[in-house]
Parts: sequence; structure tokens; C-alpha cells
Amino acid sequence: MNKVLFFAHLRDEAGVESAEIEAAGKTVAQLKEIVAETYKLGKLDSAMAAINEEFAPNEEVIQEGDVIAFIPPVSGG
Amino acid sequence: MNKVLFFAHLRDEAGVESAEIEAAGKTVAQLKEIVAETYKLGKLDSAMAAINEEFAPNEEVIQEGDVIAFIPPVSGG
Amino acid sequence: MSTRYSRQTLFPPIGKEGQEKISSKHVLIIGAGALGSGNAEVMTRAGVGKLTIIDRDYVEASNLQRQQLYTEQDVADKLPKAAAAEKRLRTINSDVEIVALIGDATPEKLAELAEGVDLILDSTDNFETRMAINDIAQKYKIPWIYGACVASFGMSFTVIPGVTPCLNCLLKTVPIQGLTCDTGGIIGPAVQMAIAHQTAEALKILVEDWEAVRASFVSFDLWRNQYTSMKMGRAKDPGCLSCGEHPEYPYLSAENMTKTTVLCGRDTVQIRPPHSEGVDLSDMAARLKALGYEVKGNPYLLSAEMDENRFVLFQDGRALIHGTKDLAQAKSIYNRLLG
Amino acid sequence: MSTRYSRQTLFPPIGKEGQEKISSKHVLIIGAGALGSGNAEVMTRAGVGKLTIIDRDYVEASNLQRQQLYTEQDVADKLPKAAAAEKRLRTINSDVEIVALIGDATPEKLAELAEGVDLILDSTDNFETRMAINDIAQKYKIPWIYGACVASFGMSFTVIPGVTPCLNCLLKTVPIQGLTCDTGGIIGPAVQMAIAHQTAEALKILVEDWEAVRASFVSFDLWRNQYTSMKMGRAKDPGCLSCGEHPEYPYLSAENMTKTTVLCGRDTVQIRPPHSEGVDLSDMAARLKALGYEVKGNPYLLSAEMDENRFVLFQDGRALIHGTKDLAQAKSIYNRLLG
Repeated sequence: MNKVLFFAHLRDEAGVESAEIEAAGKTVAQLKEIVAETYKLGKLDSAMAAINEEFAPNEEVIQEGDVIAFIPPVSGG
Repeated sequence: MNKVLFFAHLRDEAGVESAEIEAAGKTVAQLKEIVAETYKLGKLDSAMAAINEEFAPNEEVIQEGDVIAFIPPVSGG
Repeated sequence: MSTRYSRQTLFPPIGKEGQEKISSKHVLIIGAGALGSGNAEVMTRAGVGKLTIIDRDYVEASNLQRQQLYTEQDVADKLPKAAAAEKRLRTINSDVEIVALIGDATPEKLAELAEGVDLILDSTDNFETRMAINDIAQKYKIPWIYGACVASFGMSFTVIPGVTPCLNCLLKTVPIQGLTCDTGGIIGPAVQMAIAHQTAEALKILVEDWEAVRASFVSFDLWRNQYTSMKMGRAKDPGCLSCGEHPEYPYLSAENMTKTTVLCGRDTVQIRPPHSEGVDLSDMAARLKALGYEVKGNPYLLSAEMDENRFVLFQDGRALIHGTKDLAQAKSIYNRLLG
Repeated sequence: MSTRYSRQTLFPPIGKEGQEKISSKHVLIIGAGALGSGNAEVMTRAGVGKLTIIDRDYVEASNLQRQQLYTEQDVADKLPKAAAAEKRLRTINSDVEIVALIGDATPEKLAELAEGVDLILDSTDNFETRMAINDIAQKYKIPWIYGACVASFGMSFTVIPGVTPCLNCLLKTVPIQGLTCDTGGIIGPAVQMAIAHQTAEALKILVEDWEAVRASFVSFDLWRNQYTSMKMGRAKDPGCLSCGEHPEYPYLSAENMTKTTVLCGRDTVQIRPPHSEGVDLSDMAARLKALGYEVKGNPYLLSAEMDENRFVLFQDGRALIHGTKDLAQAKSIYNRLLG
């Protein structure tokens, strides 16, 4: 099982701060698709992903127990 | 074994960021004395202690594996 | 004023030697909004040798809630932000050479400004300009510090050419994202927190304490009491077109720039973003309504109106901004609503 | 100015209802130094109804590096900080009722000021005043927010009477500690970071979003890239004399106050701290030398001199400040060097 954390407006849109998802063996890109569909999130493509607090590219394969965080880059200034 | 973390000027005075010390069974107050002596720290009495990121009073007994942080309250403003 | 920097020279990682370095350096700040005014003030008080700041906007009433250099009088005088910022910064520290420019930070302008600059502090409100800053920084080997905030959330990342990954390694493309300060709001403390991170990194770079520079990507949410540091060790992409082995600096080329055109005789500006992944019109319609706009539309476009602002937005991201011939102003309205 | 707070009302946890609450509240800020000027500016821009700020010092050149309300002209005019702060704050937001007081925040003064106050923002530079704020807050049931910074380090903790532990639960006594901004230095970003935390908590309290209030004690070091949140669930001491079952508010009683006396005909002020755990004179001598003082001494006292400042410090913490009859000024010199 994997824990998925949502930051900033992703959290508002998902309606939860975190979720438990079975993601071992999937890539970050695949998880983004699943999560976007499950939680009706519009723009997960551009969110950055961290696995266990380390930046993870879209091709990275998730392991059992990994904690994945989605952090949307923001532009305000 | 226990890990001891030093914050702010305690770190400068101790000369290290963290130390490994055998502290299981000792109270926070006892550990303060040992650490103050070992690292020649003047004012550890008034430092706050956290055990595993939770505030711990002087009487608290340390368990094997606990991580202890010493945070000196500062007054600048 | 010999004691002016005494509290900073007393800080051992700066010291007298560090203060001399700070006073010999040139910092370029892109944008004089919330982050720009805060970053400029901290750098000016710290005694940087020269500070250049560029911005295309005017001071408005809605800026005063969080943009620390500006006053009610600046709003009444409709001062350009760069001019108002310069006025205040001069009263704070006459040791600092301040160059304030009113205008758009286009890639050409950035290339011109980069000469002799030791550090770029990102304080812009859109990713198109940030990606251009990222390419300029790589091309001219200048460290730059990304900072951004919206609502109670914010982030910062320090890019050192040749050492760290760059923004293009992380994002690959200009993110399309619906949330800006004009659609999601922003609170002053989130601005202060982003400034704290950007200016701490700035001082480290100016005194050349490279070991102290933060290697991780920080994000925080002050209302939700979150703070997270993402390690970036594996983020560097050797094939990155901005910082990789064969750089092409894609965001400096015309095809990647927003095209802005005054439509002849119509008092209207057309804005065409470069990479259109498309806009979710129903989502945008809901956001604009929440802001008080009167919105009409169909599946292909929406039309929105409030006070003297009127514009039409197409599904591919193209927009017509009515009632103006000012390119910078039109782009500003577009970026504020679409990021 | 109807759009003035639009970016704040767009932030859902504030909204229009929250903005109305903010504009009906009274915030008391103790101190107008680095934290005080920053906290006052954020609160003023956010549109708090009434803001009272008290400070005993004058603006000096060494303040300009980090105290955001002040200018070179304020230094030239030797303005009291409270007066200079008021002047700037009025230009920022004329909606806010600003009351600026020049004087010492003694326990008596704090009790007088507490009336009708919704929140106290600690911006003082010493623990004696903080412990008095802590007792006043408990006695009159007013939330207060501790904030402090030195070097690149800082901390914040929110105290809600009846809900959270208080500062006396944590510290038990006034900490003796050698590091102040005048001995260890301070950088602007650390000030900004403490302000970010204090003002975010302030907005939560003003809009009564109690669930969002941070329950942990935050510490950070921007130069060392550290950030830590200490959970406080077990910190509340039922026997605490400030917030426990039988409160005595010890820091409001005369025996716990520093005694300040003008020595007759000698142009000298004597300062006697309440609980003397003693001062490490050789340590202090080294610090004062590093600051440029000429220091002489023996095991019982040290004598230090620089420019017009001259004072004698005894091993029990007592001090004689020469060349002044001004109690507040003498106390200010003492607190800056000894915390």
C-alpha cells in the first residue's frame, strides 16, 4: 500500500489531505492518471512528484510502502 | 544508543550538529548535565528538550532509540 | 553610518569580509509585486552594491494588502511599481545604487539586463517569464532563486548553473494552472515566508557560502501548518534543453513566447500563448464569476466583463483584451487570471 | 478602496466574513524593533481595526538593516521607534486606528493596555517582558504569539489561554542566555521568517479559525536549512503558576521584576535583575571584546567601555550603566547585551 499526499490547491480539489492507494509497480505518470481520475483533479500533469521526500520523474517506478507527494508548482508573486 | 541534536548557537558551541550518546534510562535533566560537560556547553539548563519531536520535561525518562533535540529559547526581536 | 551593518557583520557566516562582498554585488529582481517589493527591501537594507528591478505594472489598491513598499499615495498617483519602489528604497539606503525600469521582462530585455549581474531574484507572477529567466541564467551562468506564493502556500528553489538541476529539469514545460493570486487569493504571511527563503539564499550566494546554499525544493502552507523539503539529487536531467549537455535555451526563442498584438483600430489586444494545452473554459467561467465578472459563453469561447475590463477567452488559450492598446497591461491582465 | 482587501477575501479561510472580523479586532504589539515593525506592517496592510504598539527605543543606524518601517531620515531625526512606526503605518492604511506609545512595557503598563485587546503579538527583545506578557495573557484570557530570532535562527509558539500550554510551562524560569542580536548578530531573512509565522497565526486567531491554529512550537535556521516542529501535547503543566489550576501570575509581582534606579548625583543607572543565576563574566568579557568594547575586570566584576557607553557588570547580574539618567535607555542597553 502507498500513501499519497496532496499539497496546496490539489488538497482542496481532492477534498482530502492524503489517500491510501495500491501503486507499487506503477510509474509516477500512471499514478497521476489514476489519482486525477479518482479525485477529479484537472491538472495533475504539471504537478511535481516526490517519492519519500525526493523528487521523482514521471518514469520512476513506485515501490511498496513509498510515500508519494504531489506538489503543484505555483506562479503567484 | 540515542541521537542528540543541537540547534542554533548550541550547535556552534558543541562544534557538531548531532551526537550519538547512550542515554536510555536517564532523565532529560541527567542527559543535559552529561552533554553540557562533554561538549563544554554553558547554559543547557534553560534549553528546551524534545524527544522524537515532542516536548519533554526535565523529569522525562529517555528510552532506547529516542532522538533528543535541544532547542535554546532565544529572546531577540 | 559605520554601525549600519553591525548586526550583519556580527553574524559569523557573513562577517566583515562577507559584508564587503555583499556591497560589491549586483542583484537583478524581476517583478516589483509582492515578492519583488519584499525581496528588494531586504536586499537594499542588507546593503547590496547595486539593485536593478523591472516591472510593467502600476500600483493598485488591491496591492496594498501585501506589497510592502507601497502606500495609499502611490495608488492615488497611479505610480508605476518600479518608480514607487525606487522612491521608497532610496529613503531606506542611500548606499545602494538603484536602477528601476518600467517595462516588460521579455527574453531580449533579460539578456540585456543580465550583463554583470551576480544573482537574479525571481519575483514574477508567471511561468513564461520564469522559464526565460531560467534559460538566461544558464546561458550567462548566473545563479537565480525561484520563489512563488498563492493563498497560504508558497515555494522556493535555488538554481546554480553547473551545480543544481534547473527549473526546466523539474517542469519540462510551462505548467498550465488555474490558481493565481487573482483567482485564489493570497495572504501577507505567505509572501513574507517566500521572501525569507529567497533572501536567505541570496545572502548565502552573495557572500559565496556555497556549502550553505539549500539543495532542496521547499514548499510550505502556513494555514495548514505544512513544511516540506524535497531532495533534488536525482532531478538533474542530462538531456535538459536548458541546462543539459547540448543546451538550446528553448524559452529564449520566439516560438515559445506569448504573442501580443494590438488589433488595428479596435482598441483591443490579442494574446496568443505559445504552447497551448488548452484551457478548461467551464472551470475558468466559474472562477471568473466568483471574482465578480459577468460571464457568457459557449463551448468554444467565453466572454467576461467587469467595470472597464472586458475580454474574450478561446479554448486554445488565445484571448482578446478589449478597451486597451497597451500590450504590457493586456499581458498583465492575462497572466493574473491564467498564471 | 473597495477592492483593497480583495486578494484576502478571495482566500477561502478568510472570505468577506473573515475580513469583517479582522476589521473589528484590536491587536496589541509589544516592541517596535525588527519583529514589531514587520508584524505591525503585515497587520496594518491586512486591515485590522485597531493596532496599539509600544516601544521604549529610538531609531538607530544599526536598525535599518532589518527593521522595515524605518528610513535614514528617522535615524537623522532620532525619532522614537513608536513615532516613526506610526508615521509610516498611517501612509500604508488610513482605515486602521493606530495608537503608538513611547515607553516601557512594564507589567502595570501591560495590564492597562490589555483592556479590550483581542490578540497580543510579542515583538520584544527580552524574556522578562515576555513572561509578563504570558501572565497578562492568562489573567485576561487573551491569545498571544511568541516570536523571536537571532543570527539565522528563530522560533514561534502560539499561546491560547485555556487551550495550549503557556510559556511558563515550557521555560519554568526566565532563561539566562548569552546570545542576543547585539552579540550574535541577526539577518533580515530570519526576521521575515518569524514574522511570517507570527502573522499567519494572528490572521487565524482574528478570523477565529481555531482549528487552523498551529499547535506545535516551530524553530528554524535559514542558514543551516533546518525547520522543526515540536509537538506540545504533553507540555501543559497543571501546576504551572501562570496557567495552572491555581495561578499566581508570578511575573506580574514586584519581586520578579528588574529593579532600575538612578544613582543620585552620579549620572548612573543601576539595574538589578530579579532571579540571579549568575553571569559567566569571562564569557561576557569575550563577547564584549568581540563587539569592540574595551574590557577590564576581575573575578567579581567587569568594566566595559565603548564610545559614550560605559558600564560595570557584577557576577550576580547586577549592572551600573554610566553616563545616563534615563531608566528606559539603561534597561535597553542591558537587555540588548544580556537578553
